[in-house]
Amino acid sequence: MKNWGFTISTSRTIDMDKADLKTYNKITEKVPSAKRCLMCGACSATCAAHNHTSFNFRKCHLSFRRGQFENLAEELDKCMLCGKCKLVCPRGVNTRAIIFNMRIFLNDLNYKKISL
Amino acid sequence: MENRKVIIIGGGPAGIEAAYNLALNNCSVTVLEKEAHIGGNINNIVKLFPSFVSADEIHENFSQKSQHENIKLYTNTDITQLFFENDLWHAKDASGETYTADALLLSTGFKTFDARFKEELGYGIYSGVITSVELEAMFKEGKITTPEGKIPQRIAFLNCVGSRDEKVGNHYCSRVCCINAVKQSISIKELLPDTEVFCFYMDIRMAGQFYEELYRKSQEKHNVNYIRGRISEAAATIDNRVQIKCEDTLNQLPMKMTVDLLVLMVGTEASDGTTNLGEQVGVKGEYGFAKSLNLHGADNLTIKKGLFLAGSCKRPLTLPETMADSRAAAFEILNYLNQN
Amino acid sequence: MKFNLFVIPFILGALILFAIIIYKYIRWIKSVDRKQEYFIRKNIFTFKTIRAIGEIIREALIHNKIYKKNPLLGYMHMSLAFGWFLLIVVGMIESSLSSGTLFKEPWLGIFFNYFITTPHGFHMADTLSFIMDLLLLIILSGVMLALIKRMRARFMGMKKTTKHHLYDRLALTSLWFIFPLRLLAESTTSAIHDNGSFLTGSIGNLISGLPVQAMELPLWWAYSMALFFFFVSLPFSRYMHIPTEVVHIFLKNWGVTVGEQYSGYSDIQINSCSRCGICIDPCQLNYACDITNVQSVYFIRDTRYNTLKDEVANNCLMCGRCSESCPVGLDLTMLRQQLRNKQEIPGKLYYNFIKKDNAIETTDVIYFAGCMTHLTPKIIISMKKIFKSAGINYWFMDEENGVCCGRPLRQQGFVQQSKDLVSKNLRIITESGAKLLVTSCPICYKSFKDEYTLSIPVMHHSEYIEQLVMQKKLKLNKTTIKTVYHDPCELGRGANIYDQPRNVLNKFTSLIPSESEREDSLCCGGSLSNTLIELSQQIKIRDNALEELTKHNPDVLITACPLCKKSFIHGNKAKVMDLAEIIADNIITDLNNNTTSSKVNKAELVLN
Amino acid sequence: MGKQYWKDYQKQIADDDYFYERSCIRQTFFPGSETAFLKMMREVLGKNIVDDTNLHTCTGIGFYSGVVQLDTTMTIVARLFALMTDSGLKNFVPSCVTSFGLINEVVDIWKHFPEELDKARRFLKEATGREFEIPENVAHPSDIIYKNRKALKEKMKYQLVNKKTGKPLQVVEHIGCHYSKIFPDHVVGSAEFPQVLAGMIDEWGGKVIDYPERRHCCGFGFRQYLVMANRGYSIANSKKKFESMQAYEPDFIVSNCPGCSMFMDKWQYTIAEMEDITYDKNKQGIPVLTYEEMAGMLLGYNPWELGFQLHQIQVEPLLDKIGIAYNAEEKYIGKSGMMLKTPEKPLNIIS
Repeated sequence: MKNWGFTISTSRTIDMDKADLKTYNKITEKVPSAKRCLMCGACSATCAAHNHTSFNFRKCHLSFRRGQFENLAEELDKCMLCGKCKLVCPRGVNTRAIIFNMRIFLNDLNYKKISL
Repeated sequence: MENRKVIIIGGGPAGIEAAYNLALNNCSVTVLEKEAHIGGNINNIVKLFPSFVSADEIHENFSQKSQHENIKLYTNTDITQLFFENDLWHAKDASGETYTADALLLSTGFKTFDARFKEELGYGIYSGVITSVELEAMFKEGKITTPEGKIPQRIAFLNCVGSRDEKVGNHYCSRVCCINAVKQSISIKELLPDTEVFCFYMDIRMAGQFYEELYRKSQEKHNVNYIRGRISEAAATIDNRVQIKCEDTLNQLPMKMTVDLLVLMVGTEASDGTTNLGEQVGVKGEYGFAKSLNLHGADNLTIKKGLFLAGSCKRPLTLPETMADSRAAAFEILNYLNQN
Repeated sequence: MKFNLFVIPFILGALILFAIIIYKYIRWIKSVDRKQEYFIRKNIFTFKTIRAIGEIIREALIHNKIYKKNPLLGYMHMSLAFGWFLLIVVGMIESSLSSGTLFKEPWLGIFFNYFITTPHGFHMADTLSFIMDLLLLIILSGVMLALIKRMRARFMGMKKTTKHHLYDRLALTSLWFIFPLRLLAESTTSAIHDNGSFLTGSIGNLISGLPVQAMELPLWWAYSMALFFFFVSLPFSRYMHIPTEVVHIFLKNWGVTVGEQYSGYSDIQINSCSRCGICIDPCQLNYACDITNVQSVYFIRDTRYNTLKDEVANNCLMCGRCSESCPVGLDLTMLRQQLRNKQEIPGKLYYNFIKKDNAIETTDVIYFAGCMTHLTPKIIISMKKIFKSAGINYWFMDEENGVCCGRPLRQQGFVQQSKDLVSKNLRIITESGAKLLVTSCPICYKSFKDEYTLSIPVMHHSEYIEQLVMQKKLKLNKTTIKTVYHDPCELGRGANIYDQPRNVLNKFTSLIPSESEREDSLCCGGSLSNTLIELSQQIKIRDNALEELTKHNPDVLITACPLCKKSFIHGNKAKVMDLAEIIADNIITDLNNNTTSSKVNKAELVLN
Repeated sequence: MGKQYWKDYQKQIADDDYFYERSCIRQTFFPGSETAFLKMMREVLGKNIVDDTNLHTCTGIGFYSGVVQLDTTMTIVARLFALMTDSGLKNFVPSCVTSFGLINEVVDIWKHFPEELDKARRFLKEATGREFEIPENVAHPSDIIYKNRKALKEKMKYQLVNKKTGKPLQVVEHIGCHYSKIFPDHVVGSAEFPQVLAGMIDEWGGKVIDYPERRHCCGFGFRQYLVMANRGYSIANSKKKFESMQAYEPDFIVSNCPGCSMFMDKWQYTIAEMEDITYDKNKQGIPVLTYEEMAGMLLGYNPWELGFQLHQIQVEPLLDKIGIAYNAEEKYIGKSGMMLKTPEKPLNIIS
């Protein structure tokens, strides 16, 4: 194959016909309250990690919901799990649970198997 | 006028409107108001949305109606006990005085949410954080000032304080705060054209005639900024202004802003009278509001014979809705009295 | 040689049992971590060992702790454990006396009455056989109670009792059979040879009419078989706790503790659990939210049989009420934390984004509010006031861009990530050169104490305030406010801080007791360690706690944790204040004397 | 009423006596098209159209890529008009849609800023001593063919119909942005319903495909494709169109813009090379025609005269569908009679 000096840029459109919307259901099974999120941004505003970095939980959650998993795992690693977000959420969403369940489904993390 | 006696608890818009309509249909009406004056929450308001009619006009109109010869008005009368005995309703007040009638109308209305339950917003901690009620009081004074008495350069409104919030147990939407914020922001701009006004919201709910138009006006004419994001933290700055934190969700970026006044649009809750009396007579419903027999068709009736409901003791309502509802209540009561 | 074929099952069972136990012990002891090994070496030949033996008698045999908690239950355990133990010992003595030598058949004591049919053959024979019967009777009474407990837990003063595993049922049934069978076997023998005492003897007389000759051997066989089944199923059943608990007590006394990572000691702890189920009742998830499969006893059972699910491991408030009540003294919270351990990318630094260059002030005292405290600004303001009026110069470390202490991560098993954060904070603290670290958040406090290697003392503000008050650096208004104090889990059970806040409150308010305080204080439901329960369930837990705390309707409910405060304030049952707040409101500053106290009353007016 | 309304979307197109301005790139990429156009204008429709040999670029490409400034551009356009004036004509017919757009733009500028017109006159006078009139009518060749589609149909040997099945061919039409979007009201059917190509296709028996991305740009933004760094973006646009039209299984694409035709033709090959994707069932790509080629083909002109052999996507399958006879041997015989070089991948663009 030739070197063209350029490649076809990929579309930034969220194609809901092609996007993987199934995986998110796994989250809502584990964390039903995730469905209640109305994206008000209170969580990301109060976020302790947010003071230091661009990490934005609401955005991550929404991307996951829309099946946009690209470098989401790295983003989620920035969370310190301090739980401020959970306290300010007006819809009582279990934000921390969402975070590390997202990680689990992104295969970024799993439980250690301990031989007994 | 035999056995056409009606007791109305609460001399707010709902109570007076119903009383007047009953009086016109020669009932002898007893209005029991726990405050010194009638008018209820109207008394804390200067202008009404969306028309900007002066609340005093409305109030004046109410006090005229309350003058009707068939209406007996008792102020400073706090009803503590209600009971139904040999086909009569009895209302006992704090001093032990008892009033009886054939029918009883509960129009005990609403109270506003106590913003101190949302400590992170700093109400009661930072002097720059006030509620929409306090702002309205400033309008009454005719001047908006910071705690230091200066003219505020920047004012932020925050919607949904105590409404749509599971943490404080109020899942419902108070319906009037959005439009009220629009009204208040316009009033501010009329008083202080140079002051910047920002309105933070989760959803803007303009479901009422001329509401959307007013919203547009606030944007076009008065250049009020609307930002979609819930403020989650407030803190005082060195010069005693208020620094707020939110996410500009539509921009997907964090937002920080220092304002002179942070106005919390406190939601509506069932008034203590509503909750207590409602519980006594077994019509207490969700969130302490009074529960009508059937939202569709029998919204002024209750499970109790001769007990009727009117106005915002049932749910958050606007003034026009309240008055229409209490006229309907009056009609229901007349039907009831005629049957007996 | 006194021998009969029916002895074989017993011997076989006993041999298998010992083989397995020895094998397991070796494996576990081998895999203890370095720290634990160090303690074993250090303390094995010290007085601690003797103390351990004492405790073994007290707990493993007499079951003192259970007895204190619930006498009937205590007696049941005692009668079985201690009774059986004595039965064996006395049996040994009896058999050696009769055979006049110590080197006799090892099974003689167990089947004594069958082989030694000469009743009054030796010195003290009658007394001994009397004791034997008495012990048997005691044990049988214990078995009775056990049966009743199975059928009706409430009778034993337990709301819920453990649901058991297959092995347990096998062992349990065989255990139930052992002693009745022994009774019958001995009775039949005595019916033939009249070698029984008051119990076996009299039953012997009763049944002498039956074909005892034919019954005797089968019964002894059955008895021996029961023993066999019990021995063989024991290592796989919960009865493994009988031998393991002994080891556990030794290690405990030698100062071995559960570490960050799963180790042999964790295995020993898990096997020392008798699954008595005492930890079920204190669990709020159980009685406030009706979640009945996550309690420590089940968590440990699942772990042991390798069927642990994340749902079980994660569904825990880590309030420590279970550990508090555990008669064996297992570190249940820590074990859970170990089992929550997540895989991590080795050597990966997760929080590089945290800038190194945030300004570090050098002071004597560092104040670290903690993430949560930033959502309860009143606490921060109050602390500032307290520092000011006590004339302390301090640095507010996490006023801007604070870094989480790392404990919330650790509780979820993100150990490596947590360590990353710890190192970040540690650097700042050490560089500041402070002599004391004060924090407002019990979670941070526990973290700083247990998970950091701080060279300087760390104090929770309740401790610190007490110190200031005692040193007269803070003068307080006497008030008539009726207060009740709620012990936050991490501060109370977590760090044993019960008296300091109470001392302070007693100084200037009238502190009233609450239903369940100190060790058995309740969780507010705001716990960070449970990531499964939903808000609705948290609220149930909160209300459960609030109910107890407000029973004697106090004016103010005092707590010392931002999370508790947040939970309770939304409960809207009573006025809620942090210790720091009520102090700040009542400090006597020479300038304005009464304004402060009047402020409180005003606040009260608005709220109540 | 509907008809009344449709009037607003009509356009004044001169009837006869045209001055033809050739296009720079079309002469290289689709050399047959312009010849074919002149041929059918003169022979089939018997119109008078002047094809001046002194023509030069309109600089549209330079102007729209922001490298040639306005004054220069206006002067150059002025010279083109001067040539028209010299030949005594008033109807200007630019073969390239960018020229079409530019001419309209310049004329419009002059309408609003007479001083600019004077300036242009002065510059031209000073530079060349020439004078000019502003054309009365500016029409694109596609407009003219559209106008005469019925007359042409009468002379046509073939129709846009699949010979085997008898079904109308599925045709994708694509309008150049510079044709329809700079001055929508100078366009047949305005920008909303550009009828110019659709009209021909319907008239000539084909069926226009109305696919979701029909109005999407082909990606031939000068600033995009001229800079290699932006080319990925440029091609992504064409790809978007192809993906959208694929489901309709188009038999061919027709465009009235040199850039679009060239792009849609060449990019198909590029995409195939890069991602191994083609957009028709037989993995041979979708043929791309200019409107003149389409008309010429149906009139029965020799495919090789029309220059089909120079297309990236081979046109034979289409010819077979319609049933147009052609001599495969003559495909690569040039005008001179010499054999041209045969391309690497004549038929199947997938290696």
